[in-house]
Amino acid sequence: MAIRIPFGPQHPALKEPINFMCEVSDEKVLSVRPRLGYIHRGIERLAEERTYNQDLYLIERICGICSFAHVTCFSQAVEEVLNIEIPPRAKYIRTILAEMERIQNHFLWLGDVGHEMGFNTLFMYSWRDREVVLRLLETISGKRVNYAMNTIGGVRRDITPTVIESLERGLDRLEERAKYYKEVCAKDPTVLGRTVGVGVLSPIDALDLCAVGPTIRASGISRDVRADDPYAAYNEIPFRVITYDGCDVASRIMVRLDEILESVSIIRYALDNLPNGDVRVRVPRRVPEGEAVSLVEAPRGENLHYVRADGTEKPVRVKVRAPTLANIPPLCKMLVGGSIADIPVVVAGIDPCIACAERVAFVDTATEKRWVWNKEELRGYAKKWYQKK
Amino acid sequence: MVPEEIVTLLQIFLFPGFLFLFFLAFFSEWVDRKLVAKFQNRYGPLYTGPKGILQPVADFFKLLAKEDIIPTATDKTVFSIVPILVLALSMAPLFLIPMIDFSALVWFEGDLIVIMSITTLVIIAMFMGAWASTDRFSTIGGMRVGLQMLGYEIPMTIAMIGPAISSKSLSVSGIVQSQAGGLWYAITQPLGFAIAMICLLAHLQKVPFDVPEAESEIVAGWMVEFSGKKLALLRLAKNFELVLAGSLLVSLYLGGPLGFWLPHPSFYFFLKLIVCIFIFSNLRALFARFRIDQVLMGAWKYLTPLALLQIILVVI
Amino acid sequence: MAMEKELMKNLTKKPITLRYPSEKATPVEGIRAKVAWDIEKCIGCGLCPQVCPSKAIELTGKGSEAEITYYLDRCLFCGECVDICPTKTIKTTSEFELAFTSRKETTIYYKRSTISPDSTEESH
Amino acid sequence: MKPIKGTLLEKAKEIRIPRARRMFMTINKTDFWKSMKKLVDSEGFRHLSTITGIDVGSKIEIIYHLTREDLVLSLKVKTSKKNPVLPSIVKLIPGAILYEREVHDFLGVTFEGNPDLSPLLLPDEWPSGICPLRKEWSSQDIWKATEES
Repeated sequence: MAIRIPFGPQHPALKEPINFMCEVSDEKVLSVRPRLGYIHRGIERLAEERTYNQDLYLIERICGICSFAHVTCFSQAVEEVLNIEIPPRAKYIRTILAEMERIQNHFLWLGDVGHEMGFNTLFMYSWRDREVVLRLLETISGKRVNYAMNTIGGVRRDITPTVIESLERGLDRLEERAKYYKEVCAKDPTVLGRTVGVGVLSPIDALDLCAVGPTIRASGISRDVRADDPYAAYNEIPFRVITYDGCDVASRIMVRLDEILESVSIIRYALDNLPNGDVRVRVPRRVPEGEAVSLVEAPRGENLHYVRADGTEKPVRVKVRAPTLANIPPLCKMLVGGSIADIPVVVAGIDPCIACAERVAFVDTATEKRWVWNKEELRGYAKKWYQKK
Repeated sequence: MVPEEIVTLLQIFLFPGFLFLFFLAFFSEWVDRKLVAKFQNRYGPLYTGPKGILQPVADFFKLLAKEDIIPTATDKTVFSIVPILVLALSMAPLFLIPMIDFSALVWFEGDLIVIMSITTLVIIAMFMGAWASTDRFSTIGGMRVGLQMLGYEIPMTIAMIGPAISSKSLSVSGIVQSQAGGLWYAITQPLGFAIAMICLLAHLQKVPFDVPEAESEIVAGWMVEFSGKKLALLRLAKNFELVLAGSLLVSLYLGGPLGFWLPHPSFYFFLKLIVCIFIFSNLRALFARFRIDQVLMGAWKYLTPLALLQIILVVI
Repeated sequence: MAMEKELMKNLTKKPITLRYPSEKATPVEGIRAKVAWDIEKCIGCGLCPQVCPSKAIELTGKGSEAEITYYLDRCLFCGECVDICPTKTIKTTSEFELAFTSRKETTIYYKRSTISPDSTEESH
Repeated sequence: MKPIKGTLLEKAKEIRIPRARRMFMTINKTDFWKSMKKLVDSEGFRHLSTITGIDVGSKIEIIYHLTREDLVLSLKVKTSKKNPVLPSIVKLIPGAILYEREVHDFLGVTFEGNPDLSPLLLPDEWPSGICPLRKEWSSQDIWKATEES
């Protein structure tokens, strides 16, 4: 008999409220119905009522972990409309900070997946090592999370030599820890038991459902905005796009761990040939008429910002599409067929950042009444959609 | 009242009896939490008492003070009996295990069978508790408790029979006395020792086997709707089971309170109990959680044949 | 199994977490936390309230009698005001423990003659 | 940049290439479906990044951001505001299912053929008829409307 289990919105496995209504019969998941909108803040509407400079700090707070990716994307779009060129040193600093944020994000994610699997030691260790990156980010930008380093026209703080030397020490430790976790996750039988063959996403489905980031790269498709559409200093820095073709959570772990090692080498290369010069270009307050699309490879995947300006100092339209929203349809596909025990591991597999995924409508949903789960007209949205395919 | 009865009454209530067991339960939970914290590079409980030793006691009284909600859709009588039943069942076998000298408070031929049947009863009581609270998560948790018991029950019983056969007695105290010659069964039957440890870990629902209360999947498993005093009793029962598992391992395989020259044998029992808890917390910090089908498949495919092999080795 | 070595090593190592109230983490020197005004040097130009993204600064009075009301609970600690201030009267302090018991304490008034913030700045 | 086949270009009302790897193309609604089908099948635009909806006064402009290895194409279509209807492209690109629901939530554009346009981001008891991203409602009206509901 099929029981309907609400996975979320309040659930120990979820850091943020999202609701998957899973139809389950004896441990097998039959269908999943996502429901977002629980922490919706209407950032896009608010962005239209603020100047570009104030928007920077609004866009930065879309997501706590990948805030730098959002701000880089937004400022690049506005710079494109203004068609100004930021100084090369600012490009390198943006690349360095983007890669440090990727390292910090992947360590956090590793701990989260470990916690979902019940492997609390991995959670404690990886969050301890994340402190190394956060300390470095604090020395560079003065803040651990929303760094407020980025502005339209460049970067607000320069990287001084003392910071570089502490950066190098930190990178060696991070590299050694990432290698250690790769060895643990590849050899530990319980970890493999819970991740190999779990949450499978075949390459065709990944392409069809427009998956992004490590989720699609773990299904063997090498799609990475840093290589396809290089921004900041990525066209001058040699790096490798990491793909695994295991299509399951185990290969997603491996992709992210390799990306940490790749980010370490990118930062080292960027630090060695950091061009000198100033880090910021003065920018007029009014942005001329025009529109721009900018893409950035956030730690979770391809991040898109669309800005349309009409000559005043407030944007007409700011469209933000965060990587997690693109990964939710593939996630529903992955969950079907697995067992209940796999749901948290698979959900954590795509590293959901719900705060990113839903920031379009206006009202926060404090008035959301309790979801009465025995609503008869609950349409099996995923079921109907699969029958159609 | 002849002093003889008073002494036994005192023994039942005070020394190797209730009070000592309460202290032992809280102490073992503290040791477990501190060791796992140490493994994970953090402090663990700190502020209640010296080095946080009173934290389990504090948690217990805090829960007693909390509101005790009985959800409407539950079967009320069973729902309130289960915590008391589980606590009683997990405390009872402790009286059959020799802790302070070579024979337990009350021991008779065949008390090993009593212990094993009581451990099965505990699981059935948990299943009743899960079924009484009709919450979705607890029904699934209850099913998992039952499934897991089917998995580890057979290998555990076989692993416990091993020492009984070689010591030709079915009473725990008898087994302990037969190890007096210094040759503990852990050395003569290492395989049985390992299997007993894994199955006891599964019985305790500690991490690699904490599938029934996997908090990231089904919130708190079968205990999800218990609160206040009921939850306090259930958590206390879990501590007693930890002591039970530890002392079973100690008495069956590590020679119980057999000490060489120290004045009081209970000190030795204490030391070995801490070693067992060390092993449990080490395993707890080391593994990720298994899925229910992996637990069953692992138990039937590996543990049971190995346990049988151990019996064959013991018999020849 | 793979983590066994690491677990054993950690048994001997000192835990990495701090006992917060007694041992405090030393903040990094470049940290950007609470902002402080040196009101005597302020020329009342009114740039900082304009540039503040979350309207956490209010300027009353003009020229040399200007006084600043600083709403700490609205401040983003972004440092825009520090950059824009022509006479560099605004500095970022490294004080990051900003928990208050009442909302009143979070608004800090910088009066001209004596810097007597109505509410005590730090309550701990 | 692989040139897009000639036939498609005449249909486009206006093409703008601001810089490398970017192209904006406006198409009128009548031949939207054919050109979208052509783009997905023959031009290899299988990845739809997102769908942006903008309220431009009398009309609603919908922009489909399609990405390929070497090109990010933004296809613009205008529909009237009174009854904004567009064919759903879920059959061509299944990944578009959530984006269409999102645009439906905030701008009231109905996509025929989309299996389920139930609210994705708005709460269940959101006053129907109010589309937050339309210019005719200011933030205060929306706030008042939701207060009553």
